[in-house]
Amino acid sequence: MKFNTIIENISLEMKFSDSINQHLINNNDNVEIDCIQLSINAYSLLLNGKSHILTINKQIDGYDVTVDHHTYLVQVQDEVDVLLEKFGMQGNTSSHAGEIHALIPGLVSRLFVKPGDRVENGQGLLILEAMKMENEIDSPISGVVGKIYIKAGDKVEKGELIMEINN
Amino acid sequence: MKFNTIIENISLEMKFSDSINQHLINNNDNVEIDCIQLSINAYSLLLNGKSHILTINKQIDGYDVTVDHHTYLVQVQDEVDVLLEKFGMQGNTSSHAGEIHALIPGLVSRLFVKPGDRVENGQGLLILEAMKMENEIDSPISGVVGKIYIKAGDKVEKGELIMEINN
Amino acid sequence: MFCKILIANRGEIAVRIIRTCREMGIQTVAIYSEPDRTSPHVLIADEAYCVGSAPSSESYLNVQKILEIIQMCDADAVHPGYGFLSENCNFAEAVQKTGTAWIGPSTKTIMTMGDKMAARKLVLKTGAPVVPGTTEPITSIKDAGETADKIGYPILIKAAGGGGGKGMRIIRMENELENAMEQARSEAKKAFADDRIYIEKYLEEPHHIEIQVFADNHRNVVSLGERECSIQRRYQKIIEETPSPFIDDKLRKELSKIAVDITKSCKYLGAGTVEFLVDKYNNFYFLEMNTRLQVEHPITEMVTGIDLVKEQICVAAGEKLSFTQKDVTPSGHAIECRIYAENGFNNFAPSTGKITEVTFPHGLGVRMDEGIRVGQEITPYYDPLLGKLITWGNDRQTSLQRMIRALGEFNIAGIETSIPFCLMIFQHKSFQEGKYSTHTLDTIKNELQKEVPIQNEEHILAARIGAIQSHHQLKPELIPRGNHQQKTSWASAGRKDELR
Amino acid sequence: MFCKILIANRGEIAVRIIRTCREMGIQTVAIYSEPDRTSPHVLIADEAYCVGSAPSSESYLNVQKILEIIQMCDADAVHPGYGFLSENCNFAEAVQKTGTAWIGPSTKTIMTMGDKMAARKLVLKTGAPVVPGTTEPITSIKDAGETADKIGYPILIKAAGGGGGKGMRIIRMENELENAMEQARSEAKKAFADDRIYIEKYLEEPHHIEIQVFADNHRNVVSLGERECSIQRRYQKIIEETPSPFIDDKLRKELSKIAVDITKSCKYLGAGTVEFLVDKYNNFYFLEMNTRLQVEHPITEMVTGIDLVKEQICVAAGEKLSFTQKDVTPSGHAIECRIYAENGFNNFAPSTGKITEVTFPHGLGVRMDEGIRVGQEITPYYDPLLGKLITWGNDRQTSLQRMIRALGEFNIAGIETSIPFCLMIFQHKSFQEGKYSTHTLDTIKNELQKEVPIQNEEHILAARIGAIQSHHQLKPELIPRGNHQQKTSWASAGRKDELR
Repeated sequence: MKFNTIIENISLEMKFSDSINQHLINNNDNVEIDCIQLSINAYSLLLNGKSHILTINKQIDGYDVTVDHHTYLVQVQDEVDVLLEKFGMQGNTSSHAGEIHALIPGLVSRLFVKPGDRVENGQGLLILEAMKMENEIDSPISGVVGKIYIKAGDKVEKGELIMEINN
Repeated sequence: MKFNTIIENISLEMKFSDSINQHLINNNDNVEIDCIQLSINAYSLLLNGKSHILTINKQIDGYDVTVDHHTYLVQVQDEVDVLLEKFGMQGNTSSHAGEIHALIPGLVSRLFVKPGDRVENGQGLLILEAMKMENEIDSPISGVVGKIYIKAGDKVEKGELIMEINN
Repeated sequence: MFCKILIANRGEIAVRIIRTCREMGIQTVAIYSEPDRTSPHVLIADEAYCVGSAPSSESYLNVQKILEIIQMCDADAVHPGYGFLSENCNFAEAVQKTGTAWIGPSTKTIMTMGDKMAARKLVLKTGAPVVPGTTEPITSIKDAGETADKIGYPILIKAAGGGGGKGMRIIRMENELENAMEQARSEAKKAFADDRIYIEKYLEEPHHIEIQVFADNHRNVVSLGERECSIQRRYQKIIEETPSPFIDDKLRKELSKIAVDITKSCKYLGAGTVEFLVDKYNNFYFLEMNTRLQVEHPITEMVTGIDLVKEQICVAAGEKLSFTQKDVTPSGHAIECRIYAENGFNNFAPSTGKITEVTFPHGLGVRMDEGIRVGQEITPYYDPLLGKLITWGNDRQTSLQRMIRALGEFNIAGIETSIPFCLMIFQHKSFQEGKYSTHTLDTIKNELQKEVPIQNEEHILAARIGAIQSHHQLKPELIPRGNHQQKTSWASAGRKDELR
Repeated sequence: MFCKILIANRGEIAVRIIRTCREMGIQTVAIYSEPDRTSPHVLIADEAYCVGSAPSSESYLNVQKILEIIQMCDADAVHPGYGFLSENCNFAEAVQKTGTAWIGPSTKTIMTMGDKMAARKLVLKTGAPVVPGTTEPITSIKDAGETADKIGYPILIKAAGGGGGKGMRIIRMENELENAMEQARSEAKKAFADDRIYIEKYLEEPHHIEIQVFADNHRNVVSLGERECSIQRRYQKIIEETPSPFIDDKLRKELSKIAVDITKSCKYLGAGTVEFLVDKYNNFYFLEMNTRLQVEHPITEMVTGIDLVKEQICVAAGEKLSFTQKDVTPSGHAIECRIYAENGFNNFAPSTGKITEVTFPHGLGVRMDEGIRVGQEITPYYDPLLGKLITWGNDRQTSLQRMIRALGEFNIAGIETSIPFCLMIFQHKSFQEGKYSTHTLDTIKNELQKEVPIQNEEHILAARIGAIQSHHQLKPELIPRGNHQQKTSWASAGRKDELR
């Protein structure tokens, strides 16, 4: 089976020689690879004799793979995906950069903006209290504040939509 | 739901007050019990405020429960079992004490007996090599050696039937 | 000696205290909030009682409920740990009124040292230098301006009622004064219910150096040497070491002597810490005294071989210290790295979730003081400290190399931690050479945060293979593409927590 | 200094060595047999190569294959650990012929000390006492009888070619002699391919006490003090401590001096251990010298602060020892408990299976040297040593209480371990009082094995509840009753392994 992997926009095609045992062939240099699962999200990899432990967490847009405490976002496409992409049928690529979500659950202790405010990239939008810390959430883009879904004093859950910034 | 537990031939009937949360009622003294699962075979139990960690391993004849490094074999019967037992319909109770099984995988390095030999309780039957140790397996009963399923030099798997002793 | 001690705390420090109690043959009682039911301190204690719901105010700060549990379980002493109620003199007093011993200094000492201005006054009487500034709360802009002119800009505005960077402002020019004072006062009021603020000189490249002291009821007061705590983020220590690579023996002795004098002056009992700021010219100033065990106490234990919690318990029970000043002969070098549930590369954004896997580092010279277990949920309700990794070595180089080795082995899956960020601090030139002040982390932070993953061909290949393997095992649904994960930037605005 | 070291071993000692190499900035190469692919030493090493199939003879003892890997990966030194090929002079010689350094003494030293009778002769020349007995192999019953009459019954018959209790027989009366000699010779031949046997006096209540020595190529030979190793099962150490609660300072100095003399007499290099038997009248006798690192080396590290593996590597690279005799000032007390995959209550029957869960103990004074991880399969192919728990304390009482505390926290699920049995040894009067000899464990073993579970009402109730809860969660099939698990009794017949 063929796979295409993308790290920081660099794409590389690789294929399995055998899907049953743990050996892969990287079709560039035909190295033999020994990759074995240790637990739900950890793998041991022997690559040219070098021993690596990988921890892998699925993200919505790929996999966060940590190798020796360095984390890479890797996107994986299998043969079917590649085929679809060739025919221009890849998924929705519109970005939602203007949606501000809560990355952790917490308490909205202060809100600095209201709908219609002009905000700059990096400007503070609100303070979210969690783990005894007050965390300022800054705008990732410049734009105008759209709908705000919370108010000061609200508890928010992880991933909850807080507000929209339109640019 | 009612359960009957047996430890060392002492039986005690207990019932759940609520099967959804972790609280039980012991119907002898009506204590409230907080038991919560930590992992596949570990539980945290708060009993009259005392904190215990239990590890539980299912055995063919019950559960090995370890509390503070003391292990108890506990047999559990639920209402259906108790009912069946009342009508004399419990399972097969014949003992297979004369069957010698390998408790771990290993190599039969020496065999001391042959079919027809008279052996005493505690007499050595064979040597099983495992983990760089030679382990003498003794007869658990006095009797006469029946069928022997292995020979010196054989590898045996865990649980494999090695020989029979008839008394 | 006590028969049963209630630990009015949670997390790694509760576990730490329970371990010593067990070694002393003393029964332990844990208290826990609802989400902490399966936390390690509950599992390891002899007894455990629920003290309320998730928010600290409903549980670990719930004085009334804790007092009820103390009475109910018949504990004969209370150990408060650090944070929470450890420096709350009302709690200390209430505990003692129930006839239960308080493992800590007298209510009066807690009160005096808890009020920063009262502490400054007391210390000035002993002749020790304090950071130039006011000894009375500043209320008017005019007074503030005059003081600032006298001691010279830059200055610091600080809250009288508490620490942790809360209510703290650096002022470099006169025109910033009014606005900053107002902000500081409102922040202080919110955090400590006390809007008094005071002014201090802002020091250049200061080192945060503290002396561990110990006193019993038999007139023994001993210094256990210093800890260098200048690696800080959000005004909170993250890495500590002893001995300090900065100060020399002469200054070490001088600070110890002053710390002992201050300890004597307030009729201290138990473990205490006298904090100093030392500037780059070796000028030093008293900062504050913490009247409880410190998060970083293990590094002192590693070089002295003394169990500080055991000594706390013994002196609280009226015994003599097991050592005198001349028995204290520190040996080797120790470093502590605090392990937080936060992403150092994303401005220390806190991280919550379920811990799915842990590999703790072990071996010669490695100590773990942990407060977590596999399967545990890290909630947003409490301090993000997961545990502390401490290494000891014959010399600084050995303990540092050991720390790097141990952090490399350390893996916590399911949440983000400060481990990768701390690894980079330890590998940074300024730490390697032992040349850093409290300002250093701020200076190198951006450098570390911007650090792109090393473009190591093999790492990248490994990552690709891992991702494919994982993808393959999941036999996944088609992955939605283009739906990029939102990367919000986090900025810190200080801590609500007490200084530790 | 070396750039890359190959560790010709597995398990906890391979992990131990890799940790020190990493701290020294040296690359590490692991070798592994097929079932060890996901063992910790493979995961933690920089490089790892498969050396063959499961049986040791096909993998960890496969000299040819290991030499190929050494060449292929370009290692510049080999650390053999203990056991396996660590005392195999052919391997040591072959390694050095490839131009690779051997971390250990010279081939000649290994050969001399590996031959027990050659060692006895050498030591007799230094004037040190050896256990009364023969210096030549005994072949006839007549010679044996005469020797026995001369030194007096009871006597011991031992194999010249190896240790570990293999080929060893205690003879209390003359009429047992013939039969025992025959058995011992056949056992020795099978185990060591060498049927030479010799006779030694059997001592009353002997203590096994060993001295850690260290030598460099610069004429420095240093004693690092003693280890008390009298708690043994199957003639193998299971618990060790330092200092010994039995010997006094005078004897300590005397043994150290003799150990240093013996070390000098064989032009030693690196870490070695001189083993003595000390009887209840303080008579002592040289037993043997082990020319490699000892399993129990960590307790010496804990009291001296010296990393023995680091020193081994340094002196193998031609450097001087980092310490002299006067720098060695042991402090405090350390105890090691070996954690075996075996059931102490069932005559140490080995246990195999998958490790489903591990909780390691931590905190002040606790060191883990582990060779296992969650998810690992414990196979029947190798030594059952899972790891070692070491505790340090200011005094014996503290380190002992700490050991009991730590063992109490220690949980390994999925296989049986020696933890509960060792807990009972530590709690037994004879260990608590430090009054034990090599015969003590045999004496108290039956007492401990017969120990019925404490009839603690609460424990029993807890067990019942746990079982119900588990039963309930499994929503189980009807449990087959009456099909009682077979409890076969196991009897030991000695170990094939080398003495450690």
